[in-house]
Amino acid sequence: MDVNWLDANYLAWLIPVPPLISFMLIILFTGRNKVLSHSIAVGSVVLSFLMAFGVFLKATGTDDFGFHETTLRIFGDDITWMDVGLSEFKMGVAVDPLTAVMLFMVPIAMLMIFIYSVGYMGAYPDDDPHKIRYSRFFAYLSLFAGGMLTLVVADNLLLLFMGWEIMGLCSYLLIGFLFEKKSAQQAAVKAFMTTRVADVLMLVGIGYLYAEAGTLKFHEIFFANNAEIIERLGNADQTGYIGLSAASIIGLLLVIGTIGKSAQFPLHAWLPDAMEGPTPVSAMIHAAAMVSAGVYAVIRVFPLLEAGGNPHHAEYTAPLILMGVIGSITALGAAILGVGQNDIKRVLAYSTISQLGFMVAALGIGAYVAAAFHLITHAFFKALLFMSSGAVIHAMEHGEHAAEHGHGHDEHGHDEHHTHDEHAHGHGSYTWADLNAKIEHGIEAGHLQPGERTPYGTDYVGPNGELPDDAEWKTSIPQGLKPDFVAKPNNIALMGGLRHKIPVTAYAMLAGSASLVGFPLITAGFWSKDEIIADAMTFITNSGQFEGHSPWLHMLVFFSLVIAATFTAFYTTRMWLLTFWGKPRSAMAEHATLMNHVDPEELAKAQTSTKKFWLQYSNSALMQGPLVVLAFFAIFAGFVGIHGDFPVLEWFTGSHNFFHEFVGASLLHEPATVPFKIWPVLVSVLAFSIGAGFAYVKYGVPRDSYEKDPVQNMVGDPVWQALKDRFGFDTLYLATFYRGFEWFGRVFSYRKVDKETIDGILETVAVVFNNIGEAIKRFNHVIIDGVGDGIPQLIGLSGRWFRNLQSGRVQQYLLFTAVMLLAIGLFFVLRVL
Amino acid sequence: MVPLWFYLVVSAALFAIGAYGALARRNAIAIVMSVELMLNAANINLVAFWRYLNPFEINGQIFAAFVFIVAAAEAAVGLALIISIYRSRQTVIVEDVNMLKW
Amino acid sequence: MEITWQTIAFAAFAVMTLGGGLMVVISRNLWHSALFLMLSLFGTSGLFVLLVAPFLAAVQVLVYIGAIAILVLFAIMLTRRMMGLEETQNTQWPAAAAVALVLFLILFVTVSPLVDEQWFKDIFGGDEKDSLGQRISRLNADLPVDTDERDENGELKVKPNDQLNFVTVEAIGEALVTRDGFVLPFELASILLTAALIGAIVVAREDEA
Amino acid sequence: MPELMQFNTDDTRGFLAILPEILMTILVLIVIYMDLFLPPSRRKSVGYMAGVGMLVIGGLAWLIVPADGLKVSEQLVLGGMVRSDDLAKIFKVMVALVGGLTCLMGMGDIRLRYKGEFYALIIIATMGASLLSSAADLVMVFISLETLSISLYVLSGFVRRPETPNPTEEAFASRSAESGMKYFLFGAFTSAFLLYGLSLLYGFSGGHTNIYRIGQALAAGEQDTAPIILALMMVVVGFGFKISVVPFHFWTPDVYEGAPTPVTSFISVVSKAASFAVLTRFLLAVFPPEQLISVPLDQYKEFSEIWVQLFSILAVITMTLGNIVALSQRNIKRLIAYSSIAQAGYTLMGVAAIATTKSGDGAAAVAYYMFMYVFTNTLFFACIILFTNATGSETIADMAGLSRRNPWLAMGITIALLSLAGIPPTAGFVGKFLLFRAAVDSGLTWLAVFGVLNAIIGLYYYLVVIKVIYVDRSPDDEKPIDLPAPYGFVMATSTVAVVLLGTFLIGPIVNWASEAGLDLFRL
Repeated sequence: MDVNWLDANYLAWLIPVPPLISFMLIILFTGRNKVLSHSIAVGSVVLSFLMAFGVFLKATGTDDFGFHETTLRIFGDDITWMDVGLSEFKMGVAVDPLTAVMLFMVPIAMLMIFIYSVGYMGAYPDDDPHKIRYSRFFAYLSLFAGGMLTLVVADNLLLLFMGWEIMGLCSYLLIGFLFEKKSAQQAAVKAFMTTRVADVLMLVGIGYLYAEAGTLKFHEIFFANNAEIIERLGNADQTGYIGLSAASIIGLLLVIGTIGKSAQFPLHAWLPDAMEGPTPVSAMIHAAAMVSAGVYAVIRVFPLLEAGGNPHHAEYTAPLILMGVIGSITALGAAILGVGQNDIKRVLAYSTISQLGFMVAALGIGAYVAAAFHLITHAFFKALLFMSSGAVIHAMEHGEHAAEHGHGHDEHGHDEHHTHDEHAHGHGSYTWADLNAKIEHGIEAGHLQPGERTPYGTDYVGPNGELPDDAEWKTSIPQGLKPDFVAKPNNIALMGGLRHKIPVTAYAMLAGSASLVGFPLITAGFWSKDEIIADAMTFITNSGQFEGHSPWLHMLVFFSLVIAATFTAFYTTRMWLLTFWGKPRSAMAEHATLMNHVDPEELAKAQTSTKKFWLQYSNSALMQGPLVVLAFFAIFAGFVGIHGDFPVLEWFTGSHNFFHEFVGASLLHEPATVPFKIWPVLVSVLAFSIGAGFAYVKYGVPRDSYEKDPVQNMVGDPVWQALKDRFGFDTLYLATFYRGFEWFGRVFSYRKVDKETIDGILETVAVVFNNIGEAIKRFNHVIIDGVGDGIPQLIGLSGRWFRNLQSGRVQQYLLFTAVMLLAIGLFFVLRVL
Repeated sequence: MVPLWFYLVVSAALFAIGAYGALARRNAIAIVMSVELMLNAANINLVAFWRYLNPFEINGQIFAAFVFIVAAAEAAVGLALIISIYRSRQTVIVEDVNMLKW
Repeated sequence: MEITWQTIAFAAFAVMTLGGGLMVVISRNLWHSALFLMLSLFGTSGLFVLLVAPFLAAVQVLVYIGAIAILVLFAIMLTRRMMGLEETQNTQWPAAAAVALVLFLILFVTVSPLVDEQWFKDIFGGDEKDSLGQRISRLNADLPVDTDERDENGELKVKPNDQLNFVTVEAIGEALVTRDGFVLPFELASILLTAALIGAIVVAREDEA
Repeated sequence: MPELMQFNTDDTRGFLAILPEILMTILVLIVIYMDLFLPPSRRKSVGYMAGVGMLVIGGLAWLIVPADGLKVSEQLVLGGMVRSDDLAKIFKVMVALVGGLTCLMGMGDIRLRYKGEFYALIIIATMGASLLSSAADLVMVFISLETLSISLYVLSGFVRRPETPNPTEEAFASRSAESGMKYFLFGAFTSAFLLYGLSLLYGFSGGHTNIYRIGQALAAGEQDTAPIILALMMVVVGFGFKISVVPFHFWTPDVYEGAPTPVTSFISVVSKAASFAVLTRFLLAVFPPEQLISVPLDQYKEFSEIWVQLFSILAVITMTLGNIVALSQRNIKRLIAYSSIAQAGYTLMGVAAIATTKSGDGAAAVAYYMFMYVFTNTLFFACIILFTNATGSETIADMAGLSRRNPWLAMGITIALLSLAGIPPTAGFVGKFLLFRAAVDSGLTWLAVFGVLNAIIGLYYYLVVIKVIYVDRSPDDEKPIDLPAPYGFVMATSTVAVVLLGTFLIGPIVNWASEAGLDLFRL
């Protein structure tokens, strides 16, 4: 067969393949060799990047690419995957404009993350778990990348879902990467279970869609020449149940999948905890890949969500309302919570949740191009921010070590006479034995009391001074994930003045922060956020369009997002200022540096100055290099989406909004461009100025670590505590999980439940059963007052009954068998007689 | 002449007696004997049906003959297993053989 | 119903079968149980004779009584320490009895034509639309050889002197080895017996040591 | 009474239909003689002979093509004893291959390795299963079922007391004997019910033993309904015992725990698969939907409605109970016992869907599900044997850190569990998909909903094991586990099968299964 493998149709197939192969190679063969492992991983992403870039270039070079009248202008192909009797199921890839821009963003961000990971992971001492499982980390990361790229190029919902699930698995593995820490384990389980609950509903939605439409291919469902499918699905009279059209029900289920994956309220609680994973993972999950995947999937199926309604005329369908309301709540709530965090990664976590809320809210009012635009820019600047924070934390850990050993700030060879063992302690290594030794030491020295929190993670000291082992996880859960605990190197209250220690990181992070807060005109974040706000506002002011419908959702979205933007500006500025501005507020910050731990003898042996430099600065360079690249995109990526009629910049845009016109061709119909108005821009600028200005006033002055936070002074201790406790959501969830688990154990497990094996996983089942149980209970209370716990007790009784059944006595089994036979037999015989 | 259903009732009664024995006897050997009774009841059915309904085809009798074979094999294996458990536990009381449970 | 030697013999064998069976399950002495088992099996053998299945009757005596019951006796002797048990029934015997009774009642109701009697329907209710008539005729069926059914040539289908031996041992033997008869299950049965033989030896053999 | 169905008297077809079983008989003889005459040092080759021989027979069975497009009466050979159709073939291939893999697995068990009887009995049991899946006569159904069962009673109680005192081995032998006895008592009791049911069917169909003739007779509506239903119930007890349907499942966990692990594996796959085959065939033949009656009838009597209801209910109870009780198991073999109960529940959805889909999708789903299930469970048990041999433990908690002791082993368990949980790209996903689809297509959507809910519950306990293997630490982390050659082969074969069945082989196997399903609906 004559196949041109460089043809974009075939390249698209191959894009996800190298990382997947890399995963297998590393896991199976090269696990022992760290350098080879990371080379394979980085190499595979480079390969994917090159192919993806080729496809991207070809896509942008094609006229009217992806326009729905010209279906052929889409790359990709498919094969028959499953021939199921009456119908056959096809699997394939397709590149349309939306995929093309994702293929631009995702590989670049991933490549940067991979390179950064080499430096980040390499900076740990040899006996640290990070270093011990070095190769495995790159294997997981590769699999993750493969999953994301599969998701992006998929031409149908099932393949998309497969990529989605691969990522779910990887996020579980990566968040729990430091599984010696119980908090990491619990966070991993929490993330996995929360997203799974949503995934299952999403799968139900996919199944329903397949049953109704007979296909899952995007271009067969959402394309113009097949519009009748969408029309039929959107018509509540023809399809669906309880007054909702099939499209709405499917849409709701799919949106719930996104709510889980993109950490939207109320399934957002896993994301801040997911910060337990290594920082590159946070960048990967929270910026470039997983959470974006949720939004990406919704954009993909957008025609389905709005089927039967029209958000531009304020005819909202159920999924749109769900997205608008959830997105607004999330954007605003998370932004407020971001103010109260002192953990640098948690601030970013909340900001991620909040920004995703922006996108989801934008989708709710039909501004899907704006959402896609924000998705791209956000990926760049949030990856940048996360990776910067990782560099900051590394520098702080290094400073902690240096400070502990009483070293001054010495530019050269500052750790000349330290062995590797001491490094290990200085770096807060997490091996189990290490932690226990530390705690014993702490108790002997009187620093720690049994039952007190250890300084080495979120674990608690057990009653006898040891770390609570797995068998006691149940009792330690309610406190185990206490949300307000901040590990030392992550605490921005202890930082300050770092711009002198790690200038590259500082200014890269400044670029990222500026983009996040939407610094007017010159940052990517400004343009994308502005477009969302403009979309919301324009329709409010232009109410003639609504034909009597109230644009309440637009209003809700507009006001929440503007307030959220103000808060965003405030907490981001606060974070940056606390980290880099002023003077160092602790010894760690004083000694912070990103230089390698290098054996002085080796350094002395180094011949050339290049080699010396590399020995000392390799990690620093590997970590900060990618930051610079991403900083570039964080600033300039926005210029592709400037509104065509923006004053002064018209000469640049030529009255075209490139991004809008390119991506708009992806879906069923091209969305109308919002006419340019100056008011939204002014509102954006105002929000930024108020937030950032206020933060500068409060935090721009030098301050000490023991001083109360200005915000705390302002709002009072109770509110501050509520912010730190994340409004009590986590505690509430934990309490429910915990209680539910107990209930479940009592009812269904007929002997001592094996806590060790069941671990956190049963929690979520328990929640479901707990809720069912509660519902039954309520029902009982209401309907049959006085019966009370009747039904739960009945279930409990049957649980004990089951226990008696499997007694090991074979004649009892026989008896029961015979009784059941007679019962069933009598039932049927009497029915027919 | 004896009508068919007389035989069937005898067979049913024998089957029920066997079932009772299998459910209620403590001794494993007694349970084996009870199961033999149940198989025997089925055999009475087979032969009676054959005789009254389709005596020109041989299959009913053949079926019964095969039941003999199976009963013999079952008894041999079952008693061997009982002797084996007797060796390791010194009991053939079925209730007491309940190490594997839950 | 006319009292003939057949009905008398039937009653005797039925009592032997059922009484023996009952004693098997309630006798306190296991040894007695085994002997009653033989009695019950012998009664069954008698029923087979009444049903004109002499071959099966012989096999019943040879295989069941001659082999299986003897095997049981051997097993009892090998485990003889367990023979003198005071309690022969376990604690669930009332439930077992109830199950057995219900089982019998269900079977009885299903196979006996009494269900079709008007008095039964009056008590338990019954559905008119179900054509129970055929079942009555079948269950009340007398031997089909008493009919004077004729084939197309006007010959009696069953010759009068065929009445008691229309199936001979020869026919059974032939069916067991004919390709379109029962040769396959027959061969399989030989393998089954081999397996049981091997298995019983493997499981019950005394250790060499 | 309609005219009787005729049988095919062609010699060649009859021979081909039972060729795999003939070869198995020869193999049994070879194995027994090898065991007798080989010196102890070379006994190992007995296992290879048995295992590889069975795999070859499985391959041959695959190659024997039943002539397509034949009518039922042309497929019924050897006096109507067996029907040689695609459904029989798919199950024959399945049981022969898995029987071979079980022989190879037995080679790793120190208590079975040098026992020629073990291999002989496994082959005989497989032969019983193989004939059971094609049986078309009550006599054949009963005797092949008993061949399978009786061999398995022996195999469960196979481990004998050691000649020298040794507490571990004695405990092992004691548990094995107990499981053998329980299996026997339960099996004998239920097979008595089965036989009684068969005798009622024989009588109330007017004296037929061929199931297709019985089907004709019953559908002609000349019989009373009640005894037929009673017979159906009793037959269901017999088959339900073999496939561990709740409430006839009680033996399952006890026997699974006590029997030697290769035998447990065999019970959970071969015996179950063949029983599903015969159940499917039996129900459709004896209680056929109207379109399956080959001769015109004056009045047609429908029984299929009853068993569709019965099996729907049983399916729901079975999967729910299996999954819920599995949640709290600590012993890995008991866990998999409950899991196999749950899997039987899923498969029963396909059985319930048989009568209501005319295209044979239900039967196809059952065939495909069993095909993937036997390999998945075999893979799982091979891994468990390795683990047990190395650690002497069967508790889940002791599997901690397995991924660091032998990554291949951990991967095998993971793939098997993912397949059981129905996660793509493993075969289990496709299997569940087909079952749910069959249920939905035949108007049993509520059943499919129960299936999906149960799949969610099931996910948790499967994932627990995976989590223990990969995340938990144990003091033995540094002690690697060896992978002996026969196991490597078993694991590789079944892993490849599980993954291929979920990816590239979906098309061919589903086609094959659909053919098999259609065959059942051909007159």
